[in-house]
Amino acid sequence: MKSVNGELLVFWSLPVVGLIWVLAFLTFPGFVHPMSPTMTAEQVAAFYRDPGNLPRIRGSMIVFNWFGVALIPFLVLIVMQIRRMAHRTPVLAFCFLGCVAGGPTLFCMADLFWLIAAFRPERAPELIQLFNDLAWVTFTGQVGFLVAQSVFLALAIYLDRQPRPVFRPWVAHFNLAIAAALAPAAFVALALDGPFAWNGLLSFWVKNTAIAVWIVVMAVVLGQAIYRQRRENGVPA
Amino acid sequence: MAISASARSVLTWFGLCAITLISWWLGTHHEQGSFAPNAAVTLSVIGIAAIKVRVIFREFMEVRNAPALLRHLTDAWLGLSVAALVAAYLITRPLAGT
Amino acid sequence: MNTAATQTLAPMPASAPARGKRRDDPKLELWIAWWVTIAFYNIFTIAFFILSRTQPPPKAWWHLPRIVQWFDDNHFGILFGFAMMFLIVGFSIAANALIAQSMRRMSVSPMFAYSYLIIYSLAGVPGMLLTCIALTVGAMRPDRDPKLLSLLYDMGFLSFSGTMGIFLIGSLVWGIAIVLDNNRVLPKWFGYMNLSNALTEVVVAPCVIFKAGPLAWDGSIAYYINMVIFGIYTGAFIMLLRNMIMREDFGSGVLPVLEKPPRR
Amino acid sequence: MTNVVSAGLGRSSGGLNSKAETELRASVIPGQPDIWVLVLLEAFTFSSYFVVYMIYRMRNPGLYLHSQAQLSLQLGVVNTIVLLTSSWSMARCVQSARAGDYGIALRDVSLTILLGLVFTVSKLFEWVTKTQAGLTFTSNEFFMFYYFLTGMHLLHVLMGFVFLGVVVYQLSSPARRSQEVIETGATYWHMIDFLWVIIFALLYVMR
Repeated sequence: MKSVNGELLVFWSLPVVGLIWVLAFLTFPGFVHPMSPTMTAEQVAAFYRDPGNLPRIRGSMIVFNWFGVALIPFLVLIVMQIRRMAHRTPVLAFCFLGCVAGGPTLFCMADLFWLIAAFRPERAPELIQLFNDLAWVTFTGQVGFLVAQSVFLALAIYLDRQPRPVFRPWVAHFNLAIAAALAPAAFVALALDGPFAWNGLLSFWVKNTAIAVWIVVMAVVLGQAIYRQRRENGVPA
Repeated sequence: MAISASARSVLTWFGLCAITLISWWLGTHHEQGSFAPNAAVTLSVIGIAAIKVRVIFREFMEVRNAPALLRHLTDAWLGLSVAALVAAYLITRPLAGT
Repeated sequence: MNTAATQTLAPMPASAPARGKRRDDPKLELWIAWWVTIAFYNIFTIAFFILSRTQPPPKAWWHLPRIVQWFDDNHFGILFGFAMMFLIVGFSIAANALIAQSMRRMSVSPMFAYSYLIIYSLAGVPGMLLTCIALTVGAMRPDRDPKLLSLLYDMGFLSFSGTMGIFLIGSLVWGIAIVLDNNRVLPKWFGYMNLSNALTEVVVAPCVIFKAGPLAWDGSIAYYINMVIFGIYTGAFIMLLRNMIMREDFGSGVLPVLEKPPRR
Repeated sequence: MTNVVSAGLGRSSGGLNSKAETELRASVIPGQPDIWVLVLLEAFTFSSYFVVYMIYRMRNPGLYLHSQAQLSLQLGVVNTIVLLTSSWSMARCVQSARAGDYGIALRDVSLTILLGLVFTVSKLFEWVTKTQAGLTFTSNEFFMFYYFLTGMHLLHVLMGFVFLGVVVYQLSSPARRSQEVIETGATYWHMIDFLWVIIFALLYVMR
């Protein structure tokens, strides 16, 4: 039997990491009132030149760079549970495992674009706007790996053919709903205002809320699955 | 069956080297200097290369004993390649206006 | 689903509860991965070849006005086509997972499967997403300074070859596993063909140097000849994986040869 | 496709040694038939490079002729003879292994490796002298093709050392000695030889 030592440590680090994510999110001045894509190059440059904004941009993005990757151990805990499901091959676990690095890596790229834009605010406004655009399109539009991993997880749960499945079927339905909620954000560049724009209802509020809800709900069901696994294996919980 | 496999490979090797020296001679000894356009040299050089390639296929790679499919595939590749090279040479040559 | 194909399989253990036949097909997870692969490549083709017109690629030697015009001509196609790629990029993993599964079925160390999966898991980022992001950012503001548009244009098309090492090493890993395998999961000739595919990634490298001619990113050698080999390779592995799933017996020995379907 | 290859070209195992069996070898392919898929695919790929070279060349023959004068035809001839000889010793290696003379076969394949190394070193030497003379990958179109074609070919030579290494590994222990693997390596090495013959003709000799 594979050892499960250390899984609880990783699992219980999640609330702490989650708190850090929320604080960093609120610190970045571009998130609290999401920046509009219709801002002119001069307005974007002024945002980065504002002495009140600059330390908050840098600080929040440094913290995100440090802790964004902390999502990966949490996702790998889910892979461990997929491996316990009643599948004939590891192919769905491989599908999910292949996706886990995608989201944090792309977020890391957006994070760097913001930091580059903030590095020399005296640069020509067009160049600052270019990096600001790159950052927002990467941050908002890159939902592909998150969508795919939710769908792969849902499929894995549906195909978990045993009397007492690892995750109950509603978790699969929930994952498909989250995938649907994330999907519109991919179309972020099609409009500079309205619900699809990067400060719009679908691309900003729905998408980011969906990610937060997914993490919270998955943490709860994952915790239940881990504790159940330990009870069944006779490991002191 | 007059010669052994070993003697046959020596003869093949010797023939290939000899014919290589002919292309060397073609590359250095002809009229109007060595580095002028010359269709006769080019076509002979491509022809010699084709012969060498076919000998390598048939002797060294033992295609002569292989099933018909492989014999035809190798010949088809060689024929197509030589035809395409010669065609590219002859068709585009007048455009160059040399 | 490929019902005609699945019916020709060797009989599976009939112990599974009868609750909807298709869901109990033990190969369903493999077929899902295969069909997701097919769907991904089709949408990829639509987005790159038809909507955004980034394949075959526009010229590397174009000057600023022509580049601006190109962004203008393809404004909606780029934005919509690449939005679709943003949405589905993660599904490209299905092919890699299935290929990793093929190596787990071989008589080689699991290291081959895991190396391949990790090498390819982020292949979509340098090889495709950077292209899509750069060209999307270019297309979303047509009034941007032409010099910056040209920068994004170069960034987009050079990034498209950014997977050189991933495909080079990845193909070698898979090819070596196939050649060493004793379970006959995939034919040896396909193992050797991986070498050809690996070499296409060497051929593409000069596109970071030449702005025109056969080795530029739109060149006859670096793009068109490479694309033919890549097309043959991709077509071959999709059909071979399908064949592999049909032969799968969930054992660990030699993978059985496919029985010919009975004629009726 | 599997079926086409194995039915059309097929033979499954090697290791035929006795004379009677040698007679039975009529109409078979040495080594794994599968290697021929690679050989033919690479052959077609290189042919398409050659045709592209020819078309570009004929747009500007003067430049190509002038650049060709900077190459050493003698070195090209020596390279060709070296590779032809390496192919010959590889063919002898297959014959010796087939006859069961594994010691001689090992000597033959070692000669092939040695000649392959000579070819590699002379190619690197040629590149270094050309680069030092200011003739680089980006100097002009001819030298672009020159470095590209010789570079792609040298890459195949380097991969050939892997195949030859496997042959040495097979020959060096009585426990292995798969005739099939030895012949497969030989087929790959001969491919290097015939590709070079065409590259030599097109880069060094044609006018």
